Order: sequence, then C-alpha cells, then structure tokens
Amino acid sequence: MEFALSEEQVLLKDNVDRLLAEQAPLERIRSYADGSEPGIAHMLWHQLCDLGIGLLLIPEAADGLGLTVLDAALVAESLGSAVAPAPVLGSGIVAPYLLAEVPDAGDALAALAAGELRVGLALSELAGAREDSGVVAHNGKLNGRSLHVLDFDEQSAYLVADGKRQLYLVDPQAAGLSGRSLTTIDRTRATGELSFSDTPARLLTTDPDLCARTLALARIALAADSLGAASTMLSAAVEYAKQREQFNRPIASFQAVKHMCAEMAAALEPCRAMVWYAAHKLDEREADAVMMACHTKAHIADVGKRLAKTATEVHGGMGFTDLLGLHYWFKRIGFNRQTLGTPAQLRREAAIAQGFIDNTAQNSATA
Amino acid sequence: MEFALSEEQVLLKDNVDRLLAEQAPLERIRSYADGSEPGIAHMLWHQLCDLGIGLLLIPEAADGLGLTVLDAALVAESLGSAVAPAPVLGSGIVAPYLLAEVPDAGDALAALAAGELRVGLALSELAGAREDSGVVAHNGKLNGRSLHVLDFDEQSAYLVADGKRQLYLVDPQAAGLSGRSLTTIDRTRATGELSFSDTPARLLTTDPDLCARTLALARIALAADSLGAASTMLSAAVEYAKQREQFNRPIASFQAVKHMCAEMAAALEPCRAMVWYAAHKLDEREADAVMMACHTKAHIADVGKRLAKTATEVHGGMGFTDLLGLHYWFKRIGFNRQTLGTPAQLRREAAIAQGFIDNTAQNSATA
Amino acid sequence: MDLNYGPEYDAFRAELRSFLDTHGHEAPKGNNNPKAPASLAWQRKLIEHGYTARTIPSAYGGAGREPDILKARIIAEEFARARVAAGLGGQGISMLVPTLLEMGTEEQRVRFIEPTIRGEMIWCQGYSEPGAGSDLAALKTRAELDGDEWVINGQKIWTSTAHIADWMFCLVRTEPEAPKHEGISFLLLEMATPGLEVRPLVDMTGSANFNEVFFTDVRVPKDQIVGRRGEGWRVANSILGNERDSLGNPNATLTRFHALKALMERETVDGQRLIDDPVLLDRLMAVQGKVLAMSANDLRVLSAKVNKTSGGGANDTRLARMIIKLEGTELRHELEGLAIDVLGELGLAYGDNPLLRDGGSWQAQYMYFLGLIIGGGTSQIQKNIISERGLGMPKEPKFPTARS
Amino acid sequence: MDLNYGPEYDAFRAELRSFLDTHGHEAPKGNNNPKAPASLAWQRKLIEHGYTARTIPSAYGGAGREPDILKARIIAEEFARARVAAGLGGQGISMLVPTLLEMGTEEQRVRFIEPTIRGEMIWCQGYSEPGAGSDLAALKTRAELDGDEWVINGQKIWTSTAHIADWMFCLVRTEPEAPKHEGISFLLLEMATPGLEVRPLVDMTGSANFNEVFFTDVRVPKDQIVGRRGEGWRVANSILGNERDSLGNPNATLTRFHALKALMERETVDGQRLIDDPVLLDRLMAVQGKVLAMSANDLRVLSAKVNKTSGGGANDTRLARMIIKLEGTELRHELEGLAIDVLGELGLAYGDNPLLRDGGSWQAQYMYFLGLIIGGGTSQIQKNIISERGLGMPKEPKFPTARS
Repeated sequence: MEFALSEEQVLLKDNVDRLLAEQAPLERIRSYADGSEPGIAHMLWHQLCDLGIGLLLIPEAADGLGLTVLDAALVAESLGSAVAPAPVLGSGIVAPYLLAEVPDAGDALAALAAGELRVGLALSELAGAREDSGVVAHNGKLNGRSLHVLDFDEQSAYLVADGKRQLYLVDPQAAGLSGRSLTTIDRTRATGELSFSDTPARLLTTDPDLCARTLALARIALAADSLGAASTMLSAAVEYAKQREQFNRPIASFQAVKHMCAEMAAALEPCRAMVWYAAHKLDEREADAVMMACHTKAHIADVGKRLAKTATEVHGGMGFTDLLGLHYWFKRIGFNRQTLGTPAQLRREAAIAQGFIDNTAQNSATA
Repeated sequence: MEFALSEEQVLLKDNVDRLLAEQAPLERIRSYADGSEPGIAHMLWHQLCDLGIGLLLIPEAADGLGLTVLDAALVAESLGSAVAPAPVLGSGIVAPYLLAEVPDAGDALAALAAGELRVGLALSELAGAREDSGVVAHNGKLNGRSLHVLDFDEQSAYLVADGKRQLYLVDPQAAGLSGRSLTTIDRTRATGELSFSDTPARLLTTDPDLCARTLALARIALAADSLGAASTMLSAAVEYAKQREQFNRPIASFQAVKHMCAEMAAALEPCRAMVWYAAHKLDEREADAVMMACHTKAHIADVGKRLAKTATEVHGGMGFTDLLGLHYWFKRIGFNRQTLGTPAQLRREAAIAQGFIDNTAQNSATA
Repeated sequence: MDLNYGPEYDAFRAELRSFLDTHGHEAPKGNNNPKAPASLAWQRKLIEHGYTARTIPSAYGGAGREPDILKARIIAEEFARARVAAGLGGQGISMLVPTLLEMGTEEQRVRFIEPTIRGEMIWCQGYSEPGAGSDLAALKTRAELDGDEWVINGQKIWTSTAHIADWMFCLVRTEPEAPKHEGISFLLLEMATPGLEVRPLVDMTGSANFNEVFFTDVRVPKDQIVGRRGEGWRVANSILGNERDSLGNPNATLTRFHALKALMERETVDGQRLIDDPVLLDRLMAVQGKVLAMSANDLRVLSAKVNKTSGGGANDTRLARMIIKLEGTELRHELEGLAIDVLGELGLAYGDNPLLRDGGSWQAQYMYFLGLIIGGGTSQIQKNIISERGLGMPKEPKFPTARS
Repeated sequence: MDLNYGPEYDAFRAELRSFLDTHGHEAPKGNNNPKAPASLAWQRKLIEHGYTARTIPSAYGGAGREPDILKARIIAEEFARARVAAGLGGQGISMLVPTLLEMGTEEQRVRFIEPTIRGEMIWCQGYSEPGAGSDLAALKTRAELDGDEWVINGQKIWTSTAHIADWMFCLVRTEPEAPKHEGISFLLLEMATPGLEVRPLVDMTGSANFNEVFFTDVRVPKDQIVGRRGEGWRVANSILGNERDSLGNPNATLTRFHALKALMERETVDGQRLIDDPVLLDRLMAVQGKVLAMSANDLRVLSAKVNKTSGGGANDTRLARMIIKLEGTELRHELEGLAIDVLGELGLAYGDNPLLRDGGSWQAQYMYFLGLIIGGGTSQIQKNIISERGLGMPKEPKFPTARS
C-alpha cells in the first residue's frame, strides 16, 4: 500500500517547478498579462514539451509516455503554483486523454505527439448554457456559441461539447467558425468565445462515460491548479508575515496572524491528498471517480476562495497592490472556481452521480 | 426620529431583568430543569404578571396595557438572557396579540386579562409537517397530531394551527384530545405533543394575514429570546476570559481569545437593532413585516449558533461541563433555532413574501 | 420608536426635491474634471443653498447652518435618489476642514477652508507609509527644521487623490528622540513643491486607486503646521474616527443587494432564472438578512447621534458603531462574491470583455472591498479595538524589547 | 500510488474474517461490565490470536508481533465491519503501556502491563486540573516525599474513566522550586488509596463522561514513579501525541456521513424526502466533500507511517498529521449539527423522547464533539502548534512577568 508520490513523480514535479521558476518568474507573468509578450505562453508550452509534458498522457503505443492522471495533476499543480500562462490543459491533458480512447483518432493523437496539434477547449456547455450560448449539432455541423473557451490562443483545433454531451474536434479554419478573445480577471489564461454557423466538426465520441471522465479530468486539473496557486499564496503569506514588522515585532508573532495562517494550512493540506485521490480514482476508473472529481474541484474552490482572501489580508495593503503581484494567484484561483462548474453545481452533480437524487426530479437551474 | 428604547421600555426591561435575577437564578433553573421544582415556571409567570407582563399586548379597551410588539420582544429578550422557564410566549405574547384581533373573542381576551387563561402553542404545522404529524380540520373538529407544542404544561387552552393555516382554540379537556410531554435538549421549556381525534375546536381565524402576523410575532419573540441568551453567553465568555489565567496571564489578553469575543460581539450587536426593527415593522403593520420577521429569526439563529459554540470554547473545558450551567443558554439558542422554522425555511419564506419567487414554482421540501 | 423624521424634515425634503427638480440638470455628469467650471459652479450653488459644506461657518465660506444629522442624511438620500452629483467630498473636505476648525489657527482657517469647500483646492492625505500601516505611529518620514522651513524626506503610500491634489496634509516625524506617538507633527504642503514626486499605485483591480508619494528635501514654510510640534498624533486622531464610519455603509450595500437580485432575475442557465435556483436563492437571502441587520444597526446609530443619546444599556451605541467597518466591509465583499458565483464563467469577464455584466462592477468591487477590509484599519485591528474598547478586554502584554 | 494492501494482507484479512465468523458470537455485546468473565475471556482470546495488544512483547503478556500499521488498520476495519467488540482500549492500554515500555522499570513492566492489557487492571489518566488546561504544565497537585511514600494533595479533572478505574497514572508537582516544566513527576497509584475521592462530572450532554478526582493526603509508595523525579513532563510527552491522532478520526466521520444521508432519505416534510431539498442537499454534499478530503488526508498519513516515509516536499506528512484533530473535530461537529437542522423541531428531541431519531445521537454527538474541539488541546492550541511547528512561525513573545 502506498499513497504517496513515486520518486519519478517527485522528479517530474521538481523538473517542472524548476523550469517554471527559471522561465516564468513574476516579471514574465506580468509581461504576458499586460500583453507585451504574448509569445511567452507558447514558449513555455514548448519548453514543457521538451520535458515531455506534451507526451504525458499519450499512450506508449502512440509514442507517448503513457503516464497517469496523477502525473498530469502534478503538472497542473506546478502551473498553478507559478501562475504560468502555459496552455497545457487542452493540449497536454484533456486532448491526449480523450483522443487516446477515441477509435480512429490515431491521426490526431499522432499530431499531438508530434507537437503539431494544439487544442483549445470549448466545454462550457457541459456546465450549463448561459443565455445566448449553447451549441447544437445537426448532421455533423455545429451551430451556436461557446462562451468560455479555454486555451483560446493560437490553437490548431478546438475540442467542442454540444448540448447532448457529445464531443467534437473543430478546425479553426472551418467554415462558419468565428471567434474572439475575451478578457477575464485572470490575465495568465487566454480565454475567448467561439461562434458556430453550420460549422463542420469531427465527431469524436457520443460515449457519455468517456465524456464524463474527460470532464472529470479537466476538473481535477483545475483543482490541482488551484491547489498549487493556494499553496504559493500560503507560503507567501507566511514568509511575508515573518519579514514584515509592525509594533516592533514580526507580524508572524501575533496570534491573530498565526491563526489565520494555521487555518489556511489546516484547510489546504488535505486538498493535496484529495487531488491525488481523485486522480488515482480516475486512473483506476473506479466507479466513484466522477463524483470524486466533482467534490475535489468544489471543495478546493471553497478552500481556495477563503485562502486567497486570507493570504491577501496577511499581506496587508501590499497584498492589495500590484507591487507583489499576489493578485495573479488570487485571480487564478478565482478563475478556476468559476470554470467548468461552480461549487454548488458540482456538489449537485456529485449527488446525482451517487444516485442520492434523481437527475430530473428537481427544477433547479444550477444548484 | 427616534430608533431607540423609550424610558418606559428601558424601565420595563430593567424590571423584568431584576425580577428574573432574583427569582430565576441558576440554581432555580437547575431545579426546574432536573424536574425537582416543576412549579417554578408558573410561579415566574405569576410574578411576571404582577409586573403587568400578562397585560402587555392586551388592548387598553380590554383592560390591558395596549403596549407594542417591541415591548413584548424586550420581555422575550430578558427571558432568554436568564434562560427563564416562564411560559410567556403563549399566554403573554402570541395569544393576546391574536385574540385582540379576533372578533367575538372578547371572552377569551377577558379571561387572559384576568389571568384565567393560559395558552400553549401548537403551531408547528405552519413550519411544515413532519412524517406522522399534521392537523386537519373538518366540520369544526380536528384530527391529526402536532409534534412540537410550546408552553405545553398546565395550560387551559391550546392555540392550534391546521394545514390550511387556520387557527383554533382547543380546550385541554376536549373530547379526543390526548397529549404527552416530550423531552428536548432545552429543559427550560415545556414541550409536548398533542393528538386530535375528532376533537372539537373553536375556529379563531381564517384570515391569512392575521395568521402570518401571529406567526411573525412568535418568530420575533423567539429571535429576541436568542438575542438575550446570546448576549448573556457573550458577557459570560468575556468575564470568564478576564478571570481565567493560563500561561500566567488572563486568557482575555490572548489575541485569539480577544478576536473570538470581538467576532461574537460584531455579529451579535446588529441583531439587537434587527429585533427592534422587526418588532417596529410589525407594530406599524408595514408591508414587509412578515419578511423582516423571517429574516430576523433566521439571521439570529445563524449568529446564535456560531456564538453559542464560540462562547463555549472561550470557557474551555468548563464550558462543556454542567458546572457553570452555560449549556442551558447553548441549548436555549438551539431550541429557538429549530422552532417554527429553520433558517433555510425562513429565508425561503422571506423570498416568497417579497415575491422574489413563486410559492409553487419549486419542488423544494423546506429550503 | 418613531422612524418618521417629522414635519420640519418633511418640508426640508420637499424643498430639496424641488431644488433638484429645478436645478438638477446643472449638475456635472459622470467623472468629469472636478475643476471644470460647471463643477465649481454647481458646488458654489450647493453651498449657497446649504446642501453642502452645510455646517461650515459662513466666515470661512460655508453655509453656516446648525449641525443636523437628519438633514444631512436627507441630503444624501435625495441626491442619490435623483442621481444628481452631490456636494464634493474628498479628504480635504471630510478630514482636513474639521481638523482646521478644531485645531487650526485663524489664519489657516481663513486661508484654506473656503477654497477647499469650494472645490478649488483639492487635498490628499499623507499618513500611511510602507513600514507604517497598522502601526501608523511607527511612521518614519521626517521633517527637520532648517531656518524658516521644514525639510521633508521619506515616503507616503495609499494617498488616494495625490495625482489630482493641490495640497497634502501629512504626518511627519519631527522629534526623532521623543516617544513614538509624541514625535509626530501635522504639516500642510503644496503638491507642486520641488522634490515631491507622485507615482500611481496600481492595485489588484488593475486601476490606480491610490498613489505613492516620495519626498526628497521637500521644503515647507515653518508655519504650515497644525497644532504644535509633536502634537500631530493628537491632531490626526481628533478626526480619524470619522473615516472608518464611512467604510461599509449599509445604504450602499442595500443598493448593491438590489442590483444583485436584479441580476439573478435577469441571468439564466439552461433557460432558468438564477433566482429560481434554491441554493443561490438561499445565499441571496442570507445576504439580505445580513444587510437588514446592518441597516437596522445603522438606524440605531443614527438615532443616537440625532438624539445625542449617551444612555447605557440597550441605548448605548458605542459597540454598534465600532463594528460597522468590520462587518460592513466583510458583508459587501461577500455580496459581490456571490454575484460572481451567480454569473458562473461569465463572472470572470473583466476589462473590455463585451460579455461584461453591470460594467464589470462585481469583480471590481469584490476586489476593492477586499482592499477596504484591509485599509482604514485591517479587520485584525478592528477586532483589537472591539475587544479592548468595546468589551473591555486587556491589551496584549507589551513585547519586552518594544520601544514604546 | 497503490491502494491495494497486497497478498500478505489480503490473507491476513481473510484469516481475520474467518476468525470473526467462527468466534464473533463469543464477544461481549453492548456496554457491559468490562470485567465480566465473558469480556475478559474475549480479550484473552484476542491477545492469543494477535488481534489486540499485538505488538506488546510476549514477556509482558502481549501477542509479541512485529508492528504493522496495515494489519492494525485491517483489524480495526474488520471488527467494525462485523460489529464485533474489538480489543480493549482505554488510557491504560493506549497511553500507559507504551509509556512503561519506553520509560518504565523492568519491575513496573512486569507488574502492570499484563493485567492492563488483559483488561483486569483499568487505568485513568490524571493530567488536567481546573487551573491547568491549555497550560498543562501549570499543574499544582503536589506530592511530597514523606519517608518511603509520596503524599499527594490537590485535584484532577477530566479523568474520563476514574469511576471504573483500579489505578491512575498522573502528573504531580514534586519540585516546587524548579522551573514549571521541570518540577513534575509521573506517579502511579491505586484508586482505592485512602484520601482519594472521585466525583462524576456531568457535562452538557447530561451524562458524566468525565470525573473530578480529589486528593487529600493520598499516600503512594515511593517507587511508583515512572522516570525520575522532575522528569514527568518528558515521560508524559513521550506519548501525548498519540492521543490527539485519534480525535477526529475520518473513518468514524464517514460512518456518520452515511447515517446522515440515510436520515435525509428517511425523513420527510410535507411528504417530501429531505434529501430532495436542494439547500439541505447542498450542505450535505459540502460535508461529504470535507469528509472525502479528510479521508484522503488520512490515507496519505497512513501511507507515510506504513512506508516510514520521511521525505520532504509533497511526501512530508507532518502538517497533514498535525491538522487532523482541528479539522476532524470541527467537521464532525458541523456534520452532527446539519443533522439537527435536517430534523427541524424533531432535532430537539432528547433523553426519553419517544420521537428520538437514531437514539438521540445527533444532539449528543453535536455537543460531545464541541467538547472534543475543546479537549485534547483546544482549537486555539492546535492553531498555535500548526503555525509554530507546521509553518515555522515564531512563538508569541513571552509575557515579561511570566515565571517561565
């Protein structure tokens, strides 16, 4: 019995952390965020690919590394820790996981493995369609609008979900497709919207189980990203409190500040094991993997929201300014919370996944 | 413009507080709670009547004092402060308020004013019927069961609500009526259940507005009771912390303890004005009086629950024991929380009262 | 218990409404240049009618009326209701003018008050420093007397209006040998003075709501001091309490609550209004409960001010006042955060995003109120104050090596 | 990452299940007298088979097996699953025996361990005092040497099993002149000693889960000391950490979660199942999320113990262990409180109320877990520990007039 990271996993994470420490320091994050160096995102992606991150979830048979969801979650955690703008979620995590299970998608998988396919994610439909949004498929063509496309920039394909939880691959050059970039609070992520007008799309799967697992994977990755970001905020708060003096003593010696930090640590520490557990269950395709992914993202979203606030408070006025850049982490955690299901939505999905309630019994919009 | 207690109100409350300090000290509460002196409840009621409490809400025309809901709320607050087992809610607050507005109930009102009528409250139906409960009226007779009758002991009448939100007066000797006392966590309140089997009952009102205001009044009184109980717990915690030394200093000098007390005070203090406001709106029959009563009880229930826990924690192990009797206040707050609507139920009612949602639109059980 | 203001006030309100009906169109719209001629003219008209600078003596250019809290509130309510620009605020008017009236020399009053209330002289406040936040008295910016001038060196931060201000009032250390609280003086200086540099301080909302101000040998005439040398702490504290009261204002929170409710009625998921989602509705109603509690608390505090109640027991409102900043800012932050959750992924929209709801105010205010939780005395400082001054709990034992 | 225990453990589990199938009926049922012959016989049988006192050397009457955390967990799991009384616990077995193995003399081990693990000698723990809770080292119960005997005077509190115990292990002050932590000794004494009085301590649940113990010239043989004079603090701390781990156990919380879910499926309001109430369901699910987080945390801690991992980074589980008591007890309290809300007015039923659900356990546990939040190191002490030992934050500056 072992519920811990293997040596290889520790090494993988160390390598990613080191790369990001070198290549994605705060100044670079700022340059990406203010639009002055948009190329950083893809530069980081290529550097991560040099470490093999692009191949993680591609099966060995398709020239990948054949590693696990847990490995992917560790990478996501590192990205969150560094608030790195690298578009890994689509091309490095969700697309390879899905394509590896789609019969006849060998070509796409090979393109992924060769680094020739970069995939944005238009999956919002899976978490409920807002007014003016919604994607409908008919005769192999898509119509409608997807509002919150992740890894939006410079992609060579979009993975699109329709209202029936079917997944498609769409060429950015396809007829009737238009898109625009959308600004969000999180400038470390490229986000946009896509509009479809009789846009031809390649159906990847109609298998609800595969769709559910793909979504679970994306949610685990977002949870892991928040885990990383929250860990960094906590460490930063503790370090700041040790350095910052008021009333002739480090504020870290005030019981109020200590307890704020202790509460953050106590809430956050179990989240690490929770991400591992969720990833492991998905790797093992356990029956409760989907429910566990929902809970993991919901729980970490709530812990992260409180932690981001508290860590900012420990930093005092400095935490509110742009000077320390702490807000990049605050906003990253906020972005992950809202993306692909808010906590209340996810908890309801977890209840349905366990059969606690009937999916159709309640006329509840999102809860 | 004045939003404060009048001199008369301050005096009224002082008189009640003084009486309870003398006549309902902790030892007496214990004697009532352990069953060794059951007569204390009615003794206190009679002593309060000597102060005029029984006449508060009886109109002057019916030989009462014709005072306001706010005055009644102040009395309820004092009772909660002292965890006094006096059965005031039914006979001193709810019954006179209701009977004063019921045409042809002059006899009952006169009996109340003369101290000859003591009223228990079987109103649970108004907050949703649990399994095996529910009261149905047909041809002037009641059938069914009411599970959580307040001021249960030695009453000369019960005020009963049926499933159609109509209110009845039932004689304890009436045919087909049986009852039994039920133990709850709060031994300072007499609670029981009533079973009706073709029990004759006197219909008081079918007016939904009067029923709603009567219920609002009971809820404000319960909220005021919790306000009083919570205020006492907070004061007790602050005093205990000042006396109790650990690590060679009063624990009141530890920032963690100070902040626990500050958080309690910050949450509780607005509740005082909120109870006044709710009472005032009901006195003025403002359109939003019912919504305000729901919110007041719900909000104070949540503040009270947290405060009861925190105040107990400040007392350390002593708070957990029976030695200081602090648990009587803890349980009183718990009792008020669950009685006549939990916070989620009340919030939903408040939303309906304001027209935020349609009463029938949701298949929600209690939320 | 009487929430009616009475006939005198009803008449005042009617007169004000009529004024607003007649003249409201003259008011400047939006965030214009505060010194635009129309703005200055409007301010002068408001003073004339006693709708701003109401209690400032006419000798100093004010309206010279008796203090009347209800009239002040009616003015605030009616301008808000009519959506007409009210009289100017800002730290010069809200903080410096009362300070000068209390502690200034006659010469200072004559020189500064009139242009300030007329909007011709804009001020900023120089109190906080990077190393002196919660522990404000630890401030290090120093002023040394050199002949007839103070020479100031150091740095201030959180000076909100420094970029548009003409003058600054600030706290500086003039007696380095004195105990911490007794070595501070209160100086007035022109922003145009050589050696003074203002840098915008961008915050997490992406805007520069504040500035940093750097002093390098900034020379200020000796008589631009309010109070005596070393009295600055007392001078500043004579008005500091006023600032806190305005943070977490329940009326503004009520307005935001209504906006949130409207948002939930408007927005849908899968075709269903979000207000019909029981879980979101429950959170909305919990927020409304808190808003109502704070509104009631506000009425109680207002009543005590109006009636100058200082009674004990239930009519003692000191604690009720002390908790407003802590509870009010936390509540507002919670409310804004709920709106973000309500909006789901759309709640992330910001800046130039065309999908923005309500101008992006939910995210901006969510962050801004986190700033207010921290600013004006952090929540931790508020809890210290509540426990010590409100509940009579002892101060923490002093750290043995502390200077003071 | 491998949650399988492996074939050796699967075999062990199978063997244990077969034992339970065959012999389970011999186990005592319910809360019988712990010294009833059937209870003692069952305990002896469990020791024989290595299902309790597993790692105690056979020289002292134990099963003499190698420590194996997974087997220990399998034993706990299988007895719980089969609802068969597991081996005896209690403070004698969980705390004193390890202490004697670590710090006792050979004579003490021989004399005390065997009867203790066989259930023939029941112990209670005398540490806390009315004036020494969080600040345990401030304890004042004193023992003075008079010839060959210690003479004890003072008072202990929170001695859970004092009313059924044969013996007590306790901390007393023997060196009043020494610094606070160095003046304490660890003594063993018979409860039947003259001068010792046990009074039940009724708590908020209405039961006497604890006792007070009063000492008046209680005489104890000189050699009934573990470790040397003044070493008692160290002796006690060698095992104190074990106690905290067991508070807030996630497996017990998981069991309660399932009971709560079943309750919500069973109970109705106006004919609707409460689990179909979206607001209550959301709270249930939020609790489940926390339970799952703590279960995962528990697996991580278990794995580190099993594999004796002491690696840094993500495999460092010190913090994960340190937070269990704080988070686990708060979570359990929250869960029990949710059940009360679910039950509405029925949630108030207590004692002999015929409407009681689940034997009244929801209210009782709600209160009991508030006791556990306080006991075994209050949440405030836990947060001190987490911030200081877990996060490396400094201790509070010492109060200048402190004795230590």
